Amino acid sequence: MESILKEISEETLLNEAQAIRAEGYRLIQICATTVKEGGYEILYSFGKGYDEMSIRFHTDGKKPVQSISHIFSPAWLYENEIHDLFGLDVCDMVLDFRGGLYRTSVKAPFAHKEEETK
Amino acid sequence: MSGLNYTARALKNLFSKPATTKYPFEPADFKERTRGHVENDMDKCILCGLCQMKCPTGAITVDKTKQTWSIRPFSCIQCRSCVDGCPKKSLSMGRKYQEPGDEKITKTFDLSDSQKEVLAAQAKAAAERAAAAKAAMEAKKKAEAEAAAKA
Amino acid sequence: MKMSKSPWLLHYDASSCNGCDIEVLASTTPRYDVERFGVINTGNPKHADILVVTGGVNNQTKMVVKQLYSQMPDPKVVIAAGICACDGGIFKECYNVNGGVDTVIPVDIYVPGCAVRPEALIDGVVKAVKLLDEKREAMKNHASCEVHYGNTPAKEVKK
Amino acid sequence: MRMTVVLLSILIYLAAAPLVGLAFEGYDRVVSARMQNRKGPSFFQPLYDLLKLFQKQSIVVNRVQTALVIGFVIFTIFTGCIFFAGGDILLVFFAHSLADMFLILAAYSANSPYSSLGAQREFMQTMAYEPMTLLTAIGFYMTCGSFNVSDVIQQEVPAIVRAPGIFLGFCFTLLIIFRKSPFDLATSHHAHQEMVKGLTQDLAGNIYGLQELGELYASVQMLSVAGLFFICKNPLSYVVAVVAVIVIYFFILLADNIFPRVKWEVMLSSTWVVTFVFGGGNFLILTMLNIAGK
Amino acid sequence: MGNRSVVPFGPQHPVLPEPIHLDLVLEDEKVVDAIPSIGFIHRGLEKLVDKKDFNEMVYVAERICGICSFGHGFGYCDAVEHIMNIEVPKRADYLRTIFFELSRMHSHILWLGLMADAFGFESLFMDSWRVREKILDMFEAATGGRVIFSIVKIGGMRRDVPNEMLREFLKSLDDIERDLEIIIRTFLNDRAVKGRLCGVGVLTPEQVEELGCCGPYLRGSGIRRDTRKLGYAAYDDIEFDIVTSNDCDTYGRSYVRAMEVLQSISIIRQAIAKIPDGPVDTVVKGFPNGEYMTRIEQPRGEACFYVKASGKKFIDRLRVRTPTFANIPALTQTLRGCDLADVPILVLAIDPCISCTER
Amino acid sequence: MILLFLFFFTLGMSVLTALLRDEKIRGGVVIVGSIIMMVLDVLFCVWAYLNGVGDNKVLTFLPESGLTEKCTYVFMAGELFLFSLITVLSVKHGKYHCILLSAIGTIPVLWLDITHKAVENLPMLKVDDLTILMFMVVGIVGGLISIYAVGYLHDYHIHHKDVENRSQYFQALLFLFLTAMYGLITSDALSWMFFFWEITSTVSFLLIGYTKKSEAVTNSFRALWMNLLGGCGFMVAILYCALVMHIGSLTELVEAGPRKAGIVIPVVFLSLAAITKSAQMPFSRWLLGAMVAPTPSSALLHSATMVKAGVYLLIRISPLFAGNLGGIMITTIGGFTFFAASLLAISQSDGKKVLAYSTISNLGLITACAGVGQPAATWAAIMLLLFHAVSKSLMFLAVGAVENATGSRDVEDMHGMVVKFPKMAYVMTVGICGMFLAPFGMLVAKWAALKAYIDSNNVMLVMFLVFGSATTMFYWGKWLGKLYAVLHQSERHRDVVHKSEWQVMYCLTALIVSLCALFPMIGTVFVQPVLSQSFGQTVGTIISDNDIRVMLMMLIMIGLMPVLAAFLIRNRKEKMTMAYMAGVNAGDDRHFIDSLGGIRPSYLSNWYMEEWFGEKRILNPSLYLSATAVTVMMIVAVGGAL
Ligand code: SF4
Ligand code: SF4
Ligand code: SF4
Ligand code: SF4
Ligand code: SF4
Ligand code: SF4
Ligand code: SF4
Ligand code: SF4
Repeated sequence: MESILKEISEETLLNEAQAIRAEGYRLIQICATTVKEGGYEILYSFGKGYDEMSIRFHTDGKKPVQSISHIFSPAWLYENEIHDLFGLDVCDMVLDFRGGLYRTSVKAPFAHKEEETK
Repeated sequence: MSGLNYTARALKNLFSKPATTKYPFEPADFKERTRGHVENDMDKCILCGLCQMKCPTGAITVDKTKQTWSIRPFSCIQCRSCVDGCPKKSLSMGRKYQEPGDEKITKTFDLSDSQKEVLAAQAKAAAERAAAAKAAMEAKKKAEAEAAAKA
Repeated sequence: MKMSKSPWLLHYDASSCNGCDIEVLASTTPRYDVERFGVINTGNPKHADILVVTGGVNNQTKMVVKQLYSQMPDPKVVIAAGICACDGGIFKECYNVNGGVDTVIPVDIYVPGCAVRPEALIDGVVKAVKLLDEKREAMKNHASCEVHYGNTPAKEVKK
Repeated sequence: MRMTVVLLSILIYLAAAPLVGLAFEGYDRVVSARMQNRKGPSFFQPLYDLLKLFQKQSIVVNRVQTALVIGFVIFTIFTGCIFFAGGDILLVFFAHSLADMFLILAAYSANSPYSSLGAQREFMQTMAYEPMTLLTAIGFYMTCGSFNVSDVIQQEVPAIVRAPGIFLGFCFTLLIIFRKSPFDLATSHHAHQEMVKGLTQDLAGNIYGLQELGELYASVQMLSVAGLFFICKNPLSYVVAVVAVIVIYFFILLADNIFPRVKWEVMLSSTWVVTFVFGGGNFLILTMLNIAGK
Repeated sequence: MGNRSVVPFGPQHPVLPEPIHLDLVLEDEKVVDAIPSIGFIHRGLEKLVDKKDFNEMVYVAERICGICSFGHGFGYCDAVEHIMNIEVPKRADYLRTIFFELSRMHSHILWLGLMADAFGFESLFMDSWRVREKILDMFEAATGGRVIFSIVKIGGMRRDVPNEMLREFLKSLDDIERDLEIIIRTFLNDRAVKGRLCGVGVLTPEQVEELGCCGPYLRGSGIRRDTRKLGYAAYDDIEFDIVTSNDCDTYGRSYVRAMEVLQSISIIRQAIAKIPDGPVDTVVKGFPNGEYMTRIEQPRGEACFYVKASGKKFIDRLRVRTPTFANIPALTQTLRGCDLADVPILVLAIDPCISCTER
Repeated sequence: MILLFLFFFTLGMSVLTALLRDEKIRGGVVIVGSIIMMVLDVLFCVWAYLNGVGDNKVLTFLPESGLTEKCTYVFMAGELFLFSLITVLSVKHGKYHCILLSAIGTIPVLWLDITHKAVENLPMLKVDDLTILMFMVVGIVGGLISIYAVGYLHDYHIHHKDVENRSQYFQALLFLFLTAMYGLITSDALSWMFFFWEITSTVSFLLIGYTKKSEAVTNSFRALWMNLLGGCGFMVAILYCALVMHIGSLTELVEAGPRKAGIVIPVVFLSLAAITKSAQMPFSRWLLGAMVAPTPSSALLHSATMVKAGVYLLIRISPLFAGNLGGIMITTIGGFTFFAASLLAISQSDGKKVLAYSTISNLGLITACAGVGQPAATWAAIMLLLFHAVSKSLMFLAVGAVENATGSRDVEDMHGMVVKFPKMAYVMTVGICGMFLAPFGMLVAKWAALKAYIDSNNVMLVMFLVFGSATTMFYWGKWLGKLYAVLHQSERHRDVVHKSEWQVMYCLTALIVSLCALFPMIGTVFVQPVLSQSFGQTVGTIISDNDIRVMLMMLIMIGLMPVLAAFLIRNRKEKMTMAYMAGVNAGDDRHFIDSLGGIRPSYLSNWYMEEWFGEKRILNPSLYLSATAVTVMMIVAVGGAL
């Protein structure tokens, strides 16, 4: 098994995803992480056989993230989750729950809170 | 491929003894390692509070001033973290689970008298040690001051 | 004839980790067979006498639990099964967890355990069944059917 | 004289049917549990259940429902009365479907997803078993020349001798009528299925108790029809009939425990095929015999 | 819109031990559209990393789910161990493997029972669960808990399992194997049962890959992939074949699960035969710093544990991607066009574990 | 005398309505006229009965030959007129095959008359118990429907602005039709009957085409050619009777008995005529197409009376079916149609289509009964005819009223009618129950049919009946269920149904219930004598007194149910809860919280099982099957006889 991690920029996400898809990878997971210094990292993991390949980019959370659900169909679930938990907008999802996936008591619990930005 | 695969089993079951335990008419059988509830041997506890810190659900409260150790069994998830972490091995895991009830009780235990004495003695010793240390420190300070003055 | 001879049960998972759910289910299977006490796992609130809730209630199931409770005919008893259902358990500090079931509906019997043991559940049912009879008596004496028990604040028991 | 006998049997039916029904259900519960290798409830559990239901608060979705359930119970009991008064078997089945209609309408009236689905499935089940029940009545007619129960019990040889196919077909439909696996599509005692409780979903408390009571009467009636196959002039045949019914019920329970639930398509087609082959075949043979006999 | 019905399926529903909700659009009894809704069990436990230190998080991780609780505990520990470069003693690795496989057995048997229940075969359900109790007994004997074990920790195992007890296990396994025979035979050979399973929820190998499925769902469609082959714990030292089925339907998935139970028995036997003596625990010093993603094969398929830490007592991020989560898109796919009567079967076919899906 | 007066009064009404342009006046005239007609009708029946029809006697009218001759000329003129009318219309729409069929049907009969080859000196008219019953049906149902049509058409044209308002034409056709129907049921001479037969076909054709829309025109021509084809069959039968057997009237034909050589030929051809008129498979499609016509015509022509002409003819000649191929053909076709059409009805959600299929299905049952050729079966056939006419016309009228009130006649849209439109729901309940449930009429008749089938050792028919009645129950039941869904907080429909329409529906409802109570009487007083006569043997009671008593008890119980229920419910302490929706009701019984967290209405539709019972799957195969069966059997029968 090999695993690769590649840092990319927000703009090239769709292109990268296309390329990865073309190589025959499947989506393993999408994960957002709150970065202490501000903004969020989004990590996409893909797999092919036992191999793993990840791409990651950093976003400030101001503009919406591109959805890759047109390229990898199960992505809508992860992206909705990111939207509901991190408060990041994701545009063009194939199935958009509009915040209804997790009806949490705290809106976007993982997002940076105004008062605790250090 | 065939039908009626299960017939023989169903009929056999019908005429054999059911697999059902007799509980509650006979006591349940617990394994030796069964994690039921947390017990504290108040003869050993030193109220160090380590268990309170280690408990992931905050089920244990150690009150040093009142000298009590209490547990809320309806919050305890039997993780055994406190038992493993107790420096005095005063905690142990009872095999029987906490009885269900219509209220969420808190069980509070006073320190045993012997242990109170031990603690008091320890406290006294500690106090003495502290006093001694203080005295030593003051002596030292004094000495230093004197030395400084000398210099 | 007493109500207690035939407690039908509705199980609802109000955000448990599954541990308690499978134990609730296990108690209906051959080893523990709560049907010995007349328990039927109905799956329908309208036929149920006992509501067994596992898991601390989260934001989304809050309303469901309330609704199921309101759809049960009196007399009824609520059992909170598992530590999560009792007080939120290890998850009580989670942002989406309300705490125990008693934060939403009145709970009559708390059955602790993480996960709750089938034996404990049987004990809980036995207790619940007594309550059913009491509530039935109360129902007879009250014009209104709304009789609630439980939900008493935690009391100190000194040993 | 005849009148008193009729009245007496109706009275006995009214009083005893629930008890007999409960006994069968108790038998059901105990045997099923044992087949599943568990201890199971006591034999009297169904009685406890029923009494409990009557002690519960009645909660309803609407008032129409209550009225319809009451209708169901009344007509079910009435159906049984026709049977035990020695009436026309065909009429018994007609009245039975009238009674069933009340129950189905009660489910429809709740206007909730699961009771409506249950109601439709119940219709489907009725559609599946009705041809066979009608053929059963016809079978009695063919074997003893009368639709009347009072005549059937007076014949020389029991109907089973000449109508075994029809008997088997009828037993097959009993699986549906008793809502047993593989045909527990509309509702069943244990609600582990996509329909939740289906037909009885929105009946609660003592209204549900009423419905259960009606079902008890209905099941006794159906079992009696099964027993009727064994009855003839000889008083001993009544004992045979009772034993036969217990055995039939045992096989129903066995089927309940060794089959998964099928889908409605399978139910409908298999029941119709059975009806056609067993019921129709037997009927054809009886007809030929009749023609030959003339 | 024709003669369509719109029906809410769940969250409270007898076929669903756990709440999930589906909006079902029916035409007669055909499902023409289904939208799943999760979130009824969402607790937000990934956020607990702010409140529980990295050691305590093991207890939380175990309670991501009560069915494959061991796997979750292990997955989290494995990720942290990798970050901290901890070498786990060999005996601990073997014990972990044994627990893993016991978990898989109990989970699959539990599933067989639930599935039997979903298609209305109550006695098969009861029988499966009766057999499963024997595995729970083994758990209780070894760890003191029937479903939540609290035995794995960062750096190894909290308690050793003595060799005598392991030998007892072997005996129980023989019993279980015998009892399972009839259950598996009924499941895989009974006509009526096959009638409910065959041809239901068909997904081609291309589709399952496309939808990102994992576990028996994947192998039931003929794809040979099992994360155990990555060789974590002691799987490197153990011989086993990947069970696959080319049926591509619910029958195939059932086949895979049934065969995996038997396979697990063989794995446990091998592990018990090979297990070395020695300690089961190493001392852990310091705090984790770095990130790692562990992938393990849970009963339901591949689970990923992503841990990111920055050298403090509290880690920064724990992210769990569970197999059910990955299979939900496939569920939605199979539900379209199925019969209402098949909905429970299809929902169970992914062996939904909502509690870990939503965490 | 009353008869003639009735006859000409109805004809006059037709002319009068055709002339009256003002809608109000015409409405009044129609209502008054219909009432008069009904009164006359009843008077006539009473008169006929008192004049001895009851005691196995038959009133025959043998007009002096001069009058007959004159009538014959009138009829010839009429036939020519019909022929030319059809020709003109067919040319206009380019449907030339109709001209051909019409010509084939008309010319030989004209030729017979002109060449005086026809059998003469016949009793042209005949009145017996069956005629009286038919008079009751035609007169009362017809009168009621004419009254209903007044209000209906008014609303119809409000809702259908695109349809040219020709209601006077419509009303006139209705009366013309009634006239023809009176003629048809009193005629004994085959040629006279044929004339009226052709009039009914033509009127039906005109009414189907009423809206002048393209679909209506297509359907009307389909109805026309099928009926004309039947007419041709009728013609062949007349020719054969006249030329070969020297028989000119039905009575003679029946008296000839089933064993007379060659009798199979007219029987088979008359049956062909009957099954086209009664829309039996393979000729059932025209009746479905006929549903485009305004509801009163569906109710009157296409369920209650005209389609009954076919089965009426079959009932008349039923003694001739005993033990020959004609009988087998008719029972097979009838039984098969009963079963297949009721399966097809399951897949329909358009109320009128359900009714149409149900009509076809029930006509099939009647056909099958008549075809058995046994008195008991024919008894059942007559009873079925009676009950069906009343119940079905009520259903049609109710559906029509619903359509006018709510804008839809789809069964799905009748969801919750019991709350939204209670009066209508109750009326429909009686109508639906009348169609399939014990102790209402249809079921009683079915029961008798079943017994008759068994006694005649007809295994196939019994199987058709048991399966068919199960499916019948399914589609009626689910309709009934729809009505009874209780929708809380729903708006009531505004009751825009005219008072006159309500009165008509109430009358019919009352009629259904009273028929159920009275049917034993009707059976013994009217039906048994006529059967005894035509079969030449005494016919005993069909359903035993005991059973009748039980049924009456049930009827009374059903009647008392609402009262009883109201009494029992009144004092109950009940708690209202929401219906179960898996725990996610959104505050009421009709909405739930959906996957996206929004509120979504839960909607419940009935089962239609298109895949199993849809027209796509069943219709064509059954048509082919039955067409083959009819052709083969006709060939065999005719060939065998020749
Ligand atoms: S129980 Fe143990 S850990 Fe807890 S306070 Fe006492 S000594 Fe300390
Ligand atoms: S020595 Fe250990 S037990 Fe004692 S006070 Fe210190 S930490 Fe606590
Ligand atoms: S066992 Fe765990 S939960 Fe219970 S008191 Fe100890 S540390 Fe707390
Ligand atoms: S509250 Fe927490 S511990 Fe309890 S069930 Fe829910 S998730 Fe599990
Ligand atoms: S009490 Fe424990 S086992 Fe039960 S649900 Fe909560 S965490 Fe799971
Ligand atoms: S796979 Fe699912 S059930 Fe298993 S451990 Fe992971 S989350 Fe829990
Ligand atoms: S998949 Fe998740 S919820 Fe299911 S058993 Fe495993 S951990 Fe539990
Ligand atoms: S809301 Fe009340 S009044 Fe309205 S329909 Fe429902 S029960 Fe009747």
